[in-house]
Order: sequence, then structure tokens, then C-alpha cells
Amino acid sequence: MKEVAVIGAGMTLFRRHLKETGKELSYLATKMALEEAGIEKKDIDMVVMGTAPDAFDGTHMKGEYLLDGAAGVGLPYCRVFNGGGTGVFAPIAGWWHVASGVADVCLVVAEEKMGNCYPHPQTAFQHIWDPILDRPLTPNLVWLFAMEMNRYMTVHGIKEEDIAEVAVKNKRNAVGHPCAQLADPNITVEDVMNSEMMAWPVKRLDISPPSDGAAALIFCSKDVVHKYTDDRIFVKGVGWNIDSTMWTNRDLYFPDYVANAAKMAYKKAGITNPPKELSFAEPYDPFDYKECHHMEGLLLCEKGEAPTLAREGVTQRDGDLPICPSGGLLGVGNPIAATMGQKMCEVYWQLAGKAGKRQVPNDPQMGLGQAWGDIMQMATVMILGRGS
Amino acid sequence: MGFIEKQTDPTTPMHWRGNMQADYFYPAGIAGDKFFQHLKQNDTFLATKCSKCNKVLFPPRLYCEDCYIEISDDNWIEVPASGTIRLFTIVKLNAHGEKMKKPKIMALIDVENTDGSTLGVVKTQDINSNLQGAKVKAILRPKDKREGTMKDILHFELI
Amino acid sequence: MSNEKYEGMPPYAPGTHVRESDIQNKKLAYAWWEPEIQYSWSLGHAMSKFLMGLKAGKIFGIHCKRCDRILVPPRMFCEHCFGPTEEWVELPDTGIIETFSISYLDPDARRIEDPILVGVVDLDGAPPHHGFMHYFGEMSKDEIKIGMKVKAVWKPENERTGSITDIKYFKPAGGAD
Amino acid sequence: MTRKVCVIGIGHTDFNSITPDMQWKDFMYEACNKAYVDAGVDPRKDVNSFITCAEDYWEGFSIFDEFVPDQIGAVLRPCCTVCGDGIYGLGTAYMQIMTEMFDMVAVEAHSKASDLLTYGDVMLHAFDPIFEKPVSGPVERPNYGGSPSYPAESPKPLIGSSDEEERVHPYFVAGLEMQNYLTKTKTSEEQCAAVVVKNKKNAFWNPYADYELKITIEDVMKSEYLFKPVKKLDISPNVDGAICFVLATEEKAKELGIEPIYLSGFGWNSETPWLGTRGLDADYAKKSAQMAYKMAGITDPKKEINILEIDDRFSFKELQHLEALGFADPGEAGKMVEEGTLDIKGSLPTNMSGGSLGVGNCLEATGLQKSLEIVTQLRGHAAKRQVPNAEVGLAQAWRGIPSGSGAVAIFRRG
Repeated sequence: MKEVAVIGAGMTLFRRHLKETGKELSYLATKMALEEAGIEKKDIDMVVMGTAPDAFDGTHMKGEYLLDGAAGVGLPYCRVFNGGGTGVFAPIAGWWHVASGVADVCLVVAEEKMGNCYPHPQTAFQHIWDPILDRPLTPNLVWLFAMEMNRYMTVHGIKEEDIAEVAVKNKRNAVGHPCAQLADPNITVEDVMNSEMMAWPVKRLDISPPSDGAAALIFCSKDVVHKYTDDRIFVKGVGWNIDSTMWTNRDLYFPDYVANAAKMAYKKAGITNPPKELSFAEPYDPFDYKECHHMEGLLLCEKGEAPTLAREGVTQRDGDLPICPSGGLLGVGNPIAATMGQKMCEVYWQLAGKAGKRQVPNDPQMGLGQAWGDIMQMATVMILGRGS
Repeated sequence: MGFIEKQTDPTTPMHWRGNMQADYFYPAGIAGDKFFQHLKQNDTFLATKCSKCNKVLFPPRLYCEDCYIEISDDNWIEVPASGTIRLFTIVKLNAHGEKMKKPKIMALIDVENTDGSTLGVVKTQDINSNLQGAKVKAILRPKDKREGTMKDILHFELI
Repeated sequence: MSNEKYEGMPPYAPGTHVRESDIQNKKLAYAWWEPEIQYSWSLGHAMSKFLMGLKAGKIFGIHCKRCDRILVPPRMFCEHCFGPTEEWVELPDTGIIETFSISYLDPDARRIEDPILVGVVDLDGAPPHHGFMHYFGEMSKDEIKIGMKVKAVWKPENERTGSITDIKYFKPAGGAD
Repeated sequence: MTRKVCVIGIGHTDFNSITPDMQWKDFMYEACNKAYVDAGVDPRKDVNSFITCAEDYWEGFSIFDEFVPDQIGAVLRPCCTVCGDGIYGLGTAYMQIMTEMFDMVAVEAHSKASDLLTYGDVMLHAFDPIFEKPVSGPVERPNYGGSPSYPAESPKPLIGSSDEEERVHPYFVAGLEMQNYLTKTKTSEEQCAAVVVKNKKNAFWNPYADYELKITIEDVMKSEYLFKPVKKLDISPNVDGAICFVLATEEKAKELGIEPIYLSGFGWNSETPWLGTRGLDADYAKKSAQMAYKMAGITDPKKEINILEIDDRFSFKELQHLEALGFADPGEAGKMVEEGTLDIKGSLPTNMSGGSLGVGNCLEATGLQKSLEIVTQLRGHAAKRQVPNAEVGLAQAWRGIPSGSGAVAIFRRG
């Protein structure tokens, strides 16, 4: 196995609608990553595309459609997909392209254009449900999260106010992010609590917005990293795991699949005490309770303890265990697969000390990014760390 | 492992109907917007030239996909809305796989003064003639009816 | 496109924001497409039997003997042991509320005044946390809670079609766990 | 020591034009189950990672990955979807095993094309939405149910409507490509027809092929032009079928007492998605083969590779791919099929299974169907269609209209 380094990252603005086509967004993100790595298209051996449902962009075989924007013309190019988990899964695929020795330099591009689905991406979300058991009940996507959030809150006796702290933290963190869609330096818990009720217990400000956007990341083998950069940031561990399709046949209060994925990544990274050994983490936060749910799944705290940590400020950027220093999905936006930008690109920039106003203090050594997808069943985890 | 029971009664409900219907709105993009804003006012096309490989790309792009460099504003060129048929086919089936009411000629047309081509519908009297290499021009909607989409090109006709 | 410089990475935020009003006022060129995408999924044995059961006013589960687990909704194989399932079991149409939501959104994300009560029913006779999603009725948003006992309210027999909607909703069955 | 990756188990369902008795889950379960039994492994204990190759719109779900794990044995295990042909899945499994993180990986791909009622419309949905889709016909849905409703604040911003009524079938691209191939290589339509005759004949000896046919070149030539020069019989009809492969390290194979068939190389490549910019010369096949040959250490494919299963979803594609893969000079492949070189008894047996023309077009499972035949042949289990003494075989698939992407896999007997 080859050790794999990260040498460049890029991302676009995140907004509800962007004028650029998906191809053009992929190009802009890739261009930024190539500039940071100081390389050109000819230096790339293989390309991985990460993009979530075709039904958002409105193009069948969306990977094929996007490929010229993602520098895939004339190169081995493939697309991986597991719903919302794609944002961290595409980098994992990039990792195995290099770790296996098949490619020396692999570009990973993630793109999403949710604004294409008109009048609302919600229409495409109707088709993620089981056609026989669920779709006849004309479900709304928010129901799914409301049901999971309710189960999580009820089992642990958690208050909505504590969970709202997460939305406040992330939207404030996003103030330091030039691409952010919903940064707000003055938001309070009251604002979240008073925001419009969508599907109890989920309120408008508990949710990340649908967005257009793209991100890119470049991996290379340790053998060649000296050609491109003096930084030494390596992939320390990867993990992914899926649970059953039958989401009504399991207790939603704890995500076993996240724990499995995390254990796989920790084992590979040689981590035995995750909250101590990780300098910070970027768990997937499309809803505020999901950050808590995932922190517990990632074994960063005890079951039911995450909201307390949010309330006590432990997860603030300058806290003991900074969580979502990028601003996460709640603050920066949620273009499903392109959230690679706030997850793995951010972990890389933080470790490289390049995160500007968002920089986590005390010279972080090891960071984790996680995404979650499908119908509350898929977890993808990647750990980056400084090395020599 | 395997199945113990299988379906043996062909009269039980066996299918479930459904769809993935949604409507789509596609911004034409940075390059596309420029192309269509021009087409709304003019009877010519725009193309982009890559400053590295010198290829004239049609449809116009923000970037050259081979050289992977951005195309600057001064590398946009105006080209006539005409070209040469490179390839054509006579289509007899519609998207549902049924016979079309009238066969349609679909062609790849090399756009004049560019290295690219466009997909187009060709209308001609003699449907059986070999159209490869034939010169065609775009028949555009009247200017006041143009909306800035490919639909502004009604079809192509032989010159 | 904004190319404003920023300290740190990303150094700028490429992309051009478009407002909803720009779309309505046709300020940018765009294309429109309405795809026509229709399916007819084969149901398979398990789901056919389940839907025929609902038509007859019955809820069928199936027993995996290797795991000693009753699977509902039923399927022909057990995802835990990967072995076949065998024995059909008729389950009572009662259960408890596993989790729920009070939705102020309709399927197209538009607001509604009277909220929809929806959630997962953990069916009696099946293992804990096994059931399916459905609506709740004959209770108010202040009464509904996790653990509440519920019972199916069926459509009249002549209106049933062999669908999950042959059950109208689940109503309170009296008492709570 | 460098790892070697081999195939230890294969399984597939029957291939049929419709399969109304099986849900997609049962269908996938059957194929996977057979592959696990073939390899003698328990998916819940032995297989470390699972891969499915699928595209959402073929299946009818916004996120098909959700509806995969149960039936392939992947619950609470690493599992993912690769949006590509089955050979992309094999390559992905190869890479996963080479990272030393996994010893055994399962790859599944299937076609449940009969669940999809609007095949042509779905394929049109893959065209460039700005410059290509609107050329194919009206942008408005022809009055069919299930379209979304519009809130007052954002009415439908429909533009580009026209008087036309019908959208053309996306297979028109094959008409353009075939004309390009015939013009450039001086290949005749009769030579393409000979491919149809050969493959549909081979299908008689393949028990799972669904479109066997005894037919002559004249019969094919009389068949109707649908996308001139593409005739009805030049097109492979759709079929349902699921296939599963179990891949593992050489050590695992030995442990299990299985004679390994090595996956010694793979490659894939993409041309530009812009139809108008693409050369239409199957450059993707050429470049993916170069990658695979390099990985497998093959310097002279003509001499070193004995059997071929290559993409023939349109008859001319077999000839075009044969040339792109380096087995014939441009214009020579047509002569090879006429001379019988590509027959099962010929010197370069090609599409012994009947190919897509004989078996049916199984969408993203095409590459696995090709690989299945190569592995069956290398194992010596191909009965009446067995090619004697085959040591090295190549499987190749294209991602279909309108893409310019494809993949190659090379298998070698131990």
C-alpha cells in the first residue's frame, strides 16, 4: 500500500442558484485546486467524480455529462455515489486510486446543482423513498429527519434549545468562510427556536439550505509528494459503512453504521482515544441534531452527551474539541456531494494552517471529516493528519 | 441461502407504477449565456478560441477541455450560422420507440470557421439523398420571437 | 463572478449568484426540460403477498428462523443472515409509536395550517423497532407521543386497492407503555 | 510482496426480456447468492467490501444506493455504488484489494430494464441540456401524470416551446456514429450484418442468452432502417439480468481451494461528452485498452490475447472496438468477421456468449456479462461454445449512448 498525501483543494461559492453550469462549477473548483497544488491537467493520472442524485442536476448519467469540466477528457474517470455520503466518499475513492498504486496523482471533483430541479429540490427528494411502502404516503424529506431527531431527543431526554446551539455555532463559524451561504454573526438560540416550524421538532434554522456548488481535492502518492509541496498532510484512515434499506426496522436513536465506519478509520489510523487524538472534526451537519448524532456515532463523546458539549462550548472553534470550524453545512450551504468543500477540503486547509479566519488554534495535527447519506444508512469517514 | 418460496400465481398484483417526474431549469452558464444573448440579437453564432491549442471551440466554453485553461473575453469570435453536414441519420422512431409521424433528419453540422459542430435538424425535399458534405445554413426564429435557447434555431436548410 | 481576495484558503469564491427574481424576469439564458420518466417495478413475491394482505385487511410478516426474527414489511431473504425467510405470520394491526413528526409541510414543501401527524409504528408481534411508516389520526398534536399504543383504521373493504394506503391511519388504542 | 487479484466466484440470474416475478432486490439476491455459493464463501463473514454498478434513472430512485445493501449481503459493511459499467466495479474492487485493506470484494451489476417504461426518454435525459436536448424535440412533457405543481411565488419559467410533437429516439446517435465508421473505414453494411449473424448464432450455445436467432446476412440487410444506416437487427434489444463477481487475493483463493482466474489488468477512459467535439472513433476503447495492457504487461495483444468479449450493442460497434483495441487495422475488422476469424472456431473468437446482440443489452451489467463469459471460458466451463486452450481473455464495454466512455478488463488463467 502507498501512503497518500493531499496537495491541493478548491471550492466555489455556495448559493441557492448559480449562473454557471455544473461543468463550469467543476472547472472553477478544479482550477483552484490545481493552482494550490501548482500542477496542470497533464500531471493528473486519474479523476474521480463525486456527485449525488442525477435528479438534482436533471441529467441522466450525470458523471458523464460533467466530465469535461472535471478535467476528465482523455483520462480514466469514474464516478462514485452514495447519496449524501458522497462528499467524503469521493475522497475515499481518490485515496484508493493512489493507495493501490494504480495512480500517482488523482483529482477528486465533487459537484451539485440542486437549483436545477424546479420549483424545488424537494421534488427530487420524493423519489428517494421506497416506491411501494413510502411514496404512496406522499412523504416530505424533512419528515425523515424530524422522526430521527424526535427519537434521538426522546431516548436521551434532550432539549431542542441545546440542539439549537449547534446551528448557532455553525452559522457563526461560517462568517469566516468566503463561500458561505448562510453565515450570520449575530444569530442566537432564540432565533433558531423562533424560526418557522417545518416538521416538529425541525425548524427552518435547524436545516441547511439546498445549494449549487463544487469542490475539488488532489491526492498524490508519498513517492512523488516532494515534487509538489513542502507540506506533508497524509490520509491516515478511511472508513465507510451502510445499514439496511429497511429504516423502519431499526432504532434510529444511534447510528451504528457511523460507529462501524469510524472504527474502521480509527483502526487504520491507529487511533485509540478519538476525542483526545483528533485536533478537530468536521462531522456531517445537514441538520443541527445530526452534528450531535454523528459526534456520538464517531465515538467523540458518550451517547446523548453531544448537545451538552455544544452548550458548554467544548465544540467551539477555540474549545477543547472544535467541531465544524468551517461553518459546516448549516452555515456554508449544502450542495450534497460538494460539501466535500467544508469537510475534506477544510480538514486539509486546517492542517496546512491555511484556513485564515477559520483557523483552529494550537497547530492541529489530526482532523476527521465525515459525511452521511442514503436513507439514514450510510457513513463515510476520512482522517487526515500531519506527517513527515 | 436461496429462496424457499417463489411467485407461482401470475394473477396476483405484480407491478407497482411510479415515476421520477420533475421539471428542470438549466442556466446556460457563463459561456452559454453569452452565446444566447448574442443569438437573440444577431443572425450569427459565437465561438471561443483556445489561446494555447488555437482550436475554435463550438459550442463556446468557459475553458478548453484539453488544455484546461480559461478562455478570456477577447478570444470570443463571431462565426456565420452555417456549416457543413459531417454526419446525418434518418430517424424513424420517437423517444417512446414508436414510429414518428414523419421521419426526421438529425445531423452533426461542422460550424463554419470553427473546429466544433452542432446537432441540428435538417429539412430537405429529398430525404433519400446523401447529405454528407452538404452546405447548410441555420433558419432562425424571427428576432422578436427569440428566447435565447437552441429552439431559436428552427432547423437547418441546404444552401 | 466575485474575485474578491481573502486571506487563507479558499482565497476567493468563484461563482455567480442568481436570484429567483432573475429567473422569473428571464435575466439569464437558460434551457427548460420536462423529462418523461415512468416505471413499473415488479413487486416480487414478498411485496405482492404483503399488499394482497392489506387489501384483505391483514398485515403479514415473515419469519426468519435462523435469526428467530419476524420481518415486517416482509421480504424473501433476511438481510442479517442472508438466508431465506419462510413462514408467513399474520400480525395484529396494533402497535406503539416508535417515533413521529408533526409536519407543517406538504409533499411539495408548501406550508399547511393543519399539520400532518406521521411516524413509524412499531407493530405488536414483531421484534422491537420493527414496523413501517404511516399517518396518525384521531389525536391532536399535543396528545401524540412516543410509546403511545395505536391501532390501524382501515379503509372500507371496497375501497382497498392493495396499497399501504389501505390503512387510513393509526388511532389511539388507549393507554401507553 | 505485490498482491494479485483474482476472480473466485461468479453468479448470475437467467436473462429474460421481462422478469415480472422478481423484485429488483430478489433479482440481485439471486445473482449474489449464486456467486457466493460458487466461491464457497459466506458474505456476512468473508466478504469485506461490496460494490454495485448502477445509475439512478435506470432503476427509478433518486438514490439507488439506498436500495442495495440488504440483498447483496452488505448490511453494516463497507458498500458503495459506482456509477458506471460493471468493469468499473471490477477495477474498483481491484484497487480496494490492492490497498491491502480488504481481502475479498463482491461486485454486482444488473439490468432491470423492464421496470423502466420510458427507456428512450431516460437516455435523452443524458444529453447536454443546453445545446443538445432541446434539439431532440419539444421541451414540454406531453401531458403525462405526476408532474410537479408550482407555488404562486415561482410560476413555471417555461421557455423554448415549439410546434413539434415528438422527441426523437436517442439511438439516432448510433446512426451518426455508424455512418462515421462506415465512411472512414470503407466497411460495408453487409460486414456489420455478418456480426449480427455470428453473434445471434453463438447465442444458441449459451443457455442464458435471450436473443438467439438463425438468420442470414440477407435477412439482416432486409431489416428496416430505423436510424439509417442502423437497421432494426443491428440493435441489441434490452434484457433483464443480474450478475455478481467475487474477487479476492491469490492467497484467499488458495485457502478456499479455488483455481484462480486472475484479473491481471483493467482500464477505463473517457472522451469528451460533447457529441460535436468527439471524434466518434472509439478513442475511449483504445486508451482504456492501453491502460489495461500496461497493467497486465501485454505488449502484443494480437499474440497474447486468445478470446474477446467486446461491446456490440450496435453491430458496427464490435468492428469499431476490435480496431480500437488493436486487433485489426482500420477497415480490416469487417473482413475478419466475413472470413470467420471471429467465430468460436476461428483464430480470434469474439463474443462467444452471443454478445449483447445475442444475450441482450443489459445496461450497466454489460461489462460483467462480457467478463462472465471470459471467466467461464477460462475455467473451461463453456460447454458447446468452449474455445480450447484459452489462456488470456479480454472483456470490454462502452457506457452506451450518449457517452464516450468505456472500460476494459483482462483475465488470465492461473
